[in-house]
Amino acid sequence: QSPPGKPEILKCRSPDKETFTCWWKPGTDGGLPTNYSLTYVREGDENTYECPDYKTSGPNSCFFSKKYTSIWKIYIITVNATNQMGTTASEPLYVDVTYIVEPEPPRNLSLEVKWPKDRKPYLLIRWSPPNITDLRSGWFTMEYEIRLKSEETDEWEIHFAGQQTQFKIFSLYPGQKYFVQTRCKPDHGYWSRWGQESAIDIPNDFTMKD
Amino acid sequence: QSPPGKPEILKCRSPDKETFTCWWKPGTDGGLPTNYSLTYVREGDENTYECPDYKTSGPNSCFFSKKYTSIWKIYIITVNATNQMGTTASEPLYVDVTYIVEPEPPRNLSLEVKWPKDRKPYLLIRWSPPNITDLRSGWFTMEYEIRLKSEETDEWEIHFAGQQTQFKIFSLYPGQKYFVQTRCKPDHGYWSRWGQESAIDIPNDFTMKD
Amino acid sequence: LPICPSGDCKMSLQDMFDRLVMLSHYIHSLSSEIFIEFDQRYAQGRGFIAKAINGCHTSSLPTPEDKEQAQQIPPEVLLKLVISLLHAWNDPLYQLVTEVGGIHEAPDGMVSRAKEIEAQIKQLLEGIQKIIGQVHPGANENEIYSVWAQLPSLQAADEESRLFAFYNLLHCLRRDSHKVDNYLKILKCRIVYQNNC
Repeated sequence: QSPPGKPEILKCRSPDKETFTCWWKPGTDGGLPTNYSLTYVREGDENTYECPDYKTSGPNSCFFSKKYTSIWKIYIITVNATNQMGTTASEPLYVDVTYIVEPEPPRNLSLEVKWPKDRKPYLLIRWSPPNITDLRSGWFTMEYEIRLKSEETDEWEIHFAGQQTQFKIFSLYPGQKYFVQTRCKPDHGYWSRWGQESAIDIPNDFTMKD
Repeated sequence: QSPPGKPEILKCRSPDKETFTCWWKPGTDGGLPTNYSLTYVREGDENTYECPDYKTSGPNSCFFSKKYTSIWKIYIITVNATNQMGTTASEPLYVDVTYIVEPEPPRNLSLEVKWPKDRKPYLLIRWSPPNITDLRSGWFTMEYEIRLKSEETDEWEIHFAGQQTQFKIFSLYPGQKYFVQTRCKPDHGYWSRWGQESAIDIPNDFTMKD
Repeated sequence: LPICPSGDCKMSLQDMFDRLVMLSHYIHSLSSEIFIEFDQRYAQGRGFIAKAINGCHTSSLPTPEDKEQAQQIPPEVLLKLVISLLHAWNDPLYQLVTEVGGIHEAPDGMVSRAKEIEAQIKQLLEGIQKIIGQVHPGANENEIYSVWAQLPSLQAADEESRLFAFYNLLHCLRRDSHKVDNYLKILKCRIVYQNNC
């Protein structure tokens, strides 16, 4: 039997800079029942606080609701593992909520095959940004990626779309069903998960010559 | 012969949030030589003043230089038409320069196809803010939009570029000529008209695989 | 993630001003939306703008009215003016949210936006206090207060007076939130970028 192993804070993420969650990975338990607590100190504030909510985001996590989330203070977060033999603290993690945004994926994905006059058809993919405060005021930038694959293959084809909220795909297999997803990333933040999948059947005459 | 018809103030606009101009449309002249004057009262000041400069912005206009321009103040503006038979005043127009800002379009639009090592090629669009706008001090904050279309289509594709003065376009028709324009607006105000158009030929191998 | 090698974690002024300006921009956008919606639905043809002149409870605050004036005022004084402007809206915004239900068919969007503005102004104030603490530690605390005494007219029996009271309040909120947004953008360029934004 021994004191617990050193826990590790895996990551902290915020969907919209109004709340955030941290997750940790327990260390070894030293052969004894071990409890975990998350404590934090905020810049400019001497006090140490404990995690306000261990439940909302599931096991080994701490959820900071609006009430506990400030974009004006850096959080210094530590996870402590305690058993009968002692307590072991993780390395501290410094968190600035504005820099840990992992947004919700884009919304309103729409697919349309376009047939310009005498040109090759193409697939027009369009979407809307997720619902984030500052984005609506056009004040920070979001980048997007698209992935698509036909039902015949398992391999996704990924396209970087920069800041566009629409994208044209020219080369597709005619007569195939295609699945499309998009994801997004704020300029200093993390990629969202891939969003809702949409599907479209590419017509057989899709590669009409120029 | 009769007193002049009622003149009408068409609109007032400020290109830079530091000066502004109002334009009016004369009414009928009643068959007599008719003179026009513009008078205004400014919120917080009881006096009535006459237009400081009828020349700078052309016929039937009044230009308010910095010296005569305050923002967050309502101007009550009236145009008076006078001939021998009498004077007819327009309806008063209530104007706060804060909300009539419409800049000149962006300048120096440049287009360039870029071939980065590890990514697909893209079209880099760059521009400069309009000349007379002071963006350095923070008094004026500008946002931009781009539109482009290939010679084969009538439908413009519009992209919001936020405050950047460049934008990357990733999905374009290979082998096509594209026309590009940009416009701008203050953080809170009207869009400028679309600026000078530029064109570029997209190479045939533009959609090299990732 | 921002690294705090020395453990002395301090948010940079640039980071803080970037956030301030995002919030103030957003607050004004919301204020504009509420005003425009109210104006189109309830104020057309009633000549309210003529009556709204000199009608803002904050008009006594010595706020700059053009670029030169704004650039001549020392930053800490301009920051204090911004705080005075924001504090002047504590009570009116609270009453707006409370009383807006009294408007015939008040659109839901108005109430939710007013609440959002209230919440975002609190965020903004927190940020400004922090910046003042960093830029002008120990700056004296005296602040100019503007009294808002238009609650009775928000609750007036006759509809015309009540609608005008709302119009005037929203007109002034739009104006003052634009002032706050503009002043913070100037301060950002002055303090963080030495007037070279």
